[in-house]
Amino acid sequence: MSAGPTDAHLLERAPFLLRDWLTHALPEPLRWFANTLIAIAAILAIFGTLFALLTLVERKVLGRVQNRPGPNRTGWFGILQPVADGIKMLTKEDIVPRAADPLLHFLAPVALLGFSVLTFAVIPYGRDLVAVRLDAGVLYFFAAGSATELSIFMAGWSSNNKYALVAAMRALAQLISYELPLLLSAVPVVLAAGTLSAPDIVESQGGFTWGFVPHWHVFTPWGAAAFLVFFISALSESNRSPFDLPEAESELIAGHLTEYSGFKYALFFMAEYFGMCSLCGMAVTLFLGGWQAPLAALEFIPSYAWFALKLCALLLVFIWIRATLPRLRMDQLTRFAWKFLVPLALVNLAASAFWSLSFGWAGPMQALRWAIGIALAVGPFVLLGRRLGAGIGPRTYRYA
Amino acid sequence: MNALQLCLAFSSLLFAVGLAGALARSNAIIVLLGLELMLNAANINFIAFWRFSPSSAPATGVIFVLFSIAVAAAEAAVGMALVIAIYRHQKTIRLPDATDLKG
Amino acid sequence: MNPASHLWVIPALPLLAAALGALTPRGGRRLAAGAAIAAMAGALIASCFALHAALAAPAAHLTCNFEWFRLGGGAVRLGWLLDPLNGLMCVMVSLVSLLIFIFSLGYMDEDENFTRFFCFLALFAAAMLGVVVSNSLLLLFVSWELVGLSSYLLIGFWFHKPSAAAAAKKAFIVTRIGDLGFFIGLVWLYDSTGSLLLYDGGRGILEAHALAGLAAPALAGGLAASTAIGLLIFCGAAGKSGQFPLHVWLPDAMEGPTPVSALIHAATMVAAGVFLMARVFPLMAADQALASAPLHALTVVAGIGAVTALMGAAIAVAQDDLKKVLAFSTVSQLGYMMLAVGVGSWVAAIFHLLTHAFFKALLFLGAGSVIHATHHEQDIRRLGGLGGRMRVTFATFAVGMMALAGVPFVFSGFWSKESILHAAMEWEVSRLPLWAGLAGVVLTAYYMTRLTFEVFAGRPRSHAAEQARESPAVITVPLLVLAAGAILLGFLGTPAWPWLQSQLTGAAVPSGPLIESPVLTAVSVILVALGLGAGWYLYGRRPRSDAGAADPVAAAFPAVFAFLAARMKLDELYALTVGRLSSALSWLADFLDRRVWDGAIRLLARLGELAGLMNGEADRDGLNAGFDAVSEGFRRAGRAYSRAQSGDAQGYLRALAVGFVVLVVLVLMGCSR
Amino acid sequence: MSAALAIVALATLGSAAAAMLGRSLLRSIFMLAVSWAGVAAFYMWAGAQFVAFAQVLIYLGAISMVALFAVLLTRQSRDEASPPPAALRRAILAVVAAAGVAAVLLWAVAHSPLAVSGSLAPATSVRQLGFDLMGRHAAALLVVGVLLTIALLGAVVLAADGAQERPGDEP
Repeated sequence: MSAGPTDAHLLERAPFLLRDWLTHALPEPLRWFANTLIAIAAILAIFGTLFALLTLVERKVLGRVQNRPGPNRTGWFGILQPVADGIKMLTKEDIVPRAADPLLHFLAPVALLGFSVLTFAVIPYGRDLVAVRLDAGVLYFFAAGSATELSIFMAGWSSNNKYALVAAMRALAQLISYELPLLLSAVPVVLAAGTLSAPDIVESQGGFTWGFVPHWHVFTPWGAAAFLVFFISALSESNRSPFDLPEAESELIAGHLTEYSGFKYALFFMAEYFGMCSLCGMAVTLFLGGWQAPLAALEFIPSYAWFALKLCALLLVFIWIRATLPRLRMDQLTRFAWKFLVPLALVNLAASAFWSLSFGWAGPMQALRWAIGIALAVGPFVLLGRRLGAGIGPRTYRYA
Repeated sequence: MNALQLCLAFSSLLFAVGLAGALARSNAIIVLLGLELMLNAANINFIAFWRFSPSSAPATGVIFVLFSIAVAAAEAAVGMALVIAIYRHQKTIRLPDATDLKG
Repeated sequence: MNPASHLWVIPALPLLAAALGALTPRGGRRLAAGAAIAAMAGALIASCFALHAALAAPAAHLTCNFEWFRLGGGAVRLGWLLDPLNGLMCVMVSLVSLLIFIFSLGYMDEDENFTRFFCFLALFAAAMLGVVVSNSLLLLFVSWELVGLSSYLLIGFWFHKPSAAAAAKKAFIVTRIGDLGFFIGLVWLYDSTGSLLLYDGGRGILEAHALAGLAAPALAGGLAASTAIGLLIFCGAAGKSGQFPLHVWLPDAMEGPTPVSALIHAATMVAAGVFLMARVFPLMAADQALASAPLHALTVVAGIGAVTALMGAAIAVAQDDLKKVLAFSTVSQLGYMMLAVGVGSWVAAIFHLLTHAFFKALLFLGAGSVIHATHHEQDIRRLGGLGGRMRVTFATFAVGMMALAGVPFVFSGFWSKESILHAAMEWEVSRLPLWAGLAGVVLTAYYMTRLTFEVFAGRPRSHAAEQARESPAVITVPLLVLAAGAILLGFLGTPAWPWLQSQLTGAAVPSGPLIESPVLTAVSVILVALGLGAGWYLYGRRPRSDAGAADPVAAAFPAVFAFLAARMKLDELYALTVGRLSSALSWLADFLDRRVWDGAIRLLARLGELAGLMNGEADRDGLNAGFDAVSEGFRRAGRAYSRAQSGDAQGYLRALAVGFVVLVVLVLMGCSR
Repeated sequence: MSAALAIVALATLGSAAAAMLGRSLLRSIFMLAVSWAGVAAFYMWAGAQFVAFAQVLIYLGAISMVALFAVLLTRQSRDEASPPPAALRRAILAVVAAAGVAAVLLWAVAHSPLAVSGSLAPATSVRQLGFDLMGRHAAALLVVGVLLTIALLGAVVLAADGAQERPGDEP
């Protein structure tokens, strides 16, 4: 972790100043250790709070969408609801089924939470505000993320419950299927930025065209398409509606969570929200310019505030989608991944390669570049989309 | 023993564990995974030699490991597919029972 | 800036369209056709720019060469070439292709493989344009083979018809025979000059340095290497352009859809051979200076051309299929072009090629219009009376027919044909090509008149012909454009204003009188009139009344007519000679195998049997016991060994591990000793 | 330094041994996942970050998943029956063979004069790795890509249900 920017103004430097004030008394070798501990603690504290708030916001938003008030009895506007939930979860009995594999049954939520937290390490929350500067940070992120699949399966299998097992298999199929487009849609960004390091990717999105269009990747044709693919895959990777098949409560009770109660259940819940936050954070980093301000005039607002703003906006979209879209069927889910997202991401890779190759085009060629870029992004979408819809059709229910 | 030799000893032991598993277990899946362990042991050797090589040579060791991992992935995919195919034909994946090709 | 460096765009556009078409699902009709037509329009525009650039410096050969790959010490180089010949060909090919593409929109409308068709068409056009613009015989050969491939695909487009599949195979194989010669020529050429670039700043094969080396009498009998190479290359050209021994595929290729026939027989594939001859003309003519040579390459070309011209025209007289008549007419006209190249006037050949492209495309598309309107009725005996029903088609077809027949002064065919005949007259080696050409003129006028009267005059002789209606605009507009071209194009190359000639040769050709040799012109005009008159007398005066009525010529000379109708029995001749030869050879091999070798072997076997009989007696009691014991031992050892092949994969692995340990220990012991 | 290595090595070897000895198939796979993670930790220790992440991504993310699927599709999810005597014999043979191999390898490692360079890991940035992969090793990369494609297709063909080819097979 670096010393932080020195030329920036006070607010921008605030986290670093705070940290240095806390650790300046320690000797040099211990200071590094303490700094790391502080970073971990800060991340856990901030995202823990965010998790608590999110549960409330989600329920409030869902409530408003469904024309009801949502939680409003504990504290003002239900602000104390997360605390109440926490107390309830902690005091409930922790039940382990007799036929379950006790070790794995215990390890599953712990491992899941552990891997989810690991992914926070490489996301740049602000200018120089990143826990670990890794040369291959993006790869690390996906590696840690892919390990969570194992924990979900562990949970499903160790419960020794048929619903849990079916859910685990579904989860496996779903996570593997959507891992691919998730990775493939990140590759164009890596291609464009020429680096796997998350802070460098954010740096590469700095600057403005004509003074007001930021150089975020989402503002290129391939970037917009890749962002779409990434976002959809992220929805699926974090088991969010409309891809929440593994825990489809109406079909599988609660999927791999069926046999969990009390604090372990809360851990699962927490891991899910952490995964959502880290995926949104990565989406912000890769496509939405990370901590970069959208306008040059607004750069006086500290970078971490911008990051937080973008992150919250994406999280709200997650909640909004959950309130809006119905759940997919299993075959639709896999078909959507393999026949739509993966080819789209592959074509998009070519589109971004074209974009990189045509970097030097100027004048009228610039217009041609945009036209070809947009055609490469939209054309496959339209063509594949048509194929996707074919053969599904409206279902008819004979006995409904 | 210096650090390189420690690494090599580690990889040898891992190789032996993988070999023992591949030889002792009757379940085809475990046998395949034992093979994967052996491959991992080989990869450890590459990395160890790369890490402690006297010359500041280019990253050939790393690249070789990357290729090796790719090949291992291919091997696992085909191996598991074979296991499933065997299961479909014989309703078992015990290797001692899959001896149709004996002399 | 070198305009040749952008020349790749011209073939690349249709190629892109073909790729797009290949990726389009079957339902994407509009996308595939739109892409193909847009690409052709783009190629046409690019060609016009290219032609403009080429005409700015007619004598210069603008090239853009690049290295393809290095192989050992040498590099294989390819390139693009731009000169007026290329430019004109590009414009012609892309214009005619564009019109044919548009025509196909209407013609193929009901076909379920519409998308595939446009994909193939675009590939074909791309390959042909590649032939035209390449500056390397290798690149040209590659494109040439692509032309062959796509023509195979297109002729066999309706492959569910056995005849179409067979025709496609025939076209492919026959042209391949020619291409084999072409390829050998290329290899020979590369071996002797070390390059396949046509123009390369003094080092190309068509430039003085290389030609001087090739023209030396190097071979047995005082032949020059260039003669042999030229003749080998001519093999390829003859295959593609349907010259005499290899023309048999061309009429059969009519099995393809009519736009394909137009594309293959008018603008592209058959023109490729003539174009190739004009392209490598300096090489073909290199041996002319060698007076002592017993044979000049061009003499052979002229001879083949003359034979083809006459033969094609004669066969066309007796064909009853609308498209077959046009096909043989194409064979004949290609003969004229080759004749022109052979007598040394490649400019006249290209002039005729251009005009022919337009009026033959016009005729084919007109035929296509008729066929489309009558639901695929191609037999001219069952047509008739269409003149009143399909006025636009009839008018444009008539323009094409008169251009082909060489009706004087107004139509382009007249001027190009005159320039060929004139060149033939001035050839000093022989007069035979001229006589053949003149005979062809009268036959051409005659069979075209016959065809027109049979199709358009009289009463409808079938239900389909009665129901015929004029085709939609998407079909008639290309016809009108082509008809305009068929008339106007001739004026580019009249002797009084030899614009085309001077541009092609790169040197100003002085303009002469409008009629260069009045006697020849008069004779040919009279011959045309004779042909037209004969046609009118036999078919126009009293049009055929019903489909079954005998042809007047067939009634008068049944044997001759039947002989011609059967295409001079050439296919049968091939079957009799080539086919018979190979069956005779196989019969011979069979005979040798069965009687001679078999007999000998049987004799030996008998001897062996006898010896065995005697041996057996001795063995059974004496030797056997020992052998039995030994073989029992073997069997037991084998059984023991096969037990090791337990099928147990882990056992193998275990053996491997133990073997490894033992091996290492052995090696270590060896080392320590 | 060596202490970290020892911890990683012990964890890896321990979980690998547990996986190979364990009675429950799925537990074995989970233990193997731990072992693979240990190998990844070793890579981290040796300074090969990129390989470590690739190891986690491929082994933990993909190969263990494939193995789990294979287990579930072959309905082996519950414990194996107790081993028959033949298996015991095989196990003893296997351990003997593996011990022999290990002994030979360890002997070789211990007796080889292996020079060790400086204590710093060679600095290899991901960027440099990328240039190497796309430059000097581009052909190998292509071959590996083809291999993976073919292996994938082969796996799909092998694992695809052949039931429709033999309609009368199922009872």
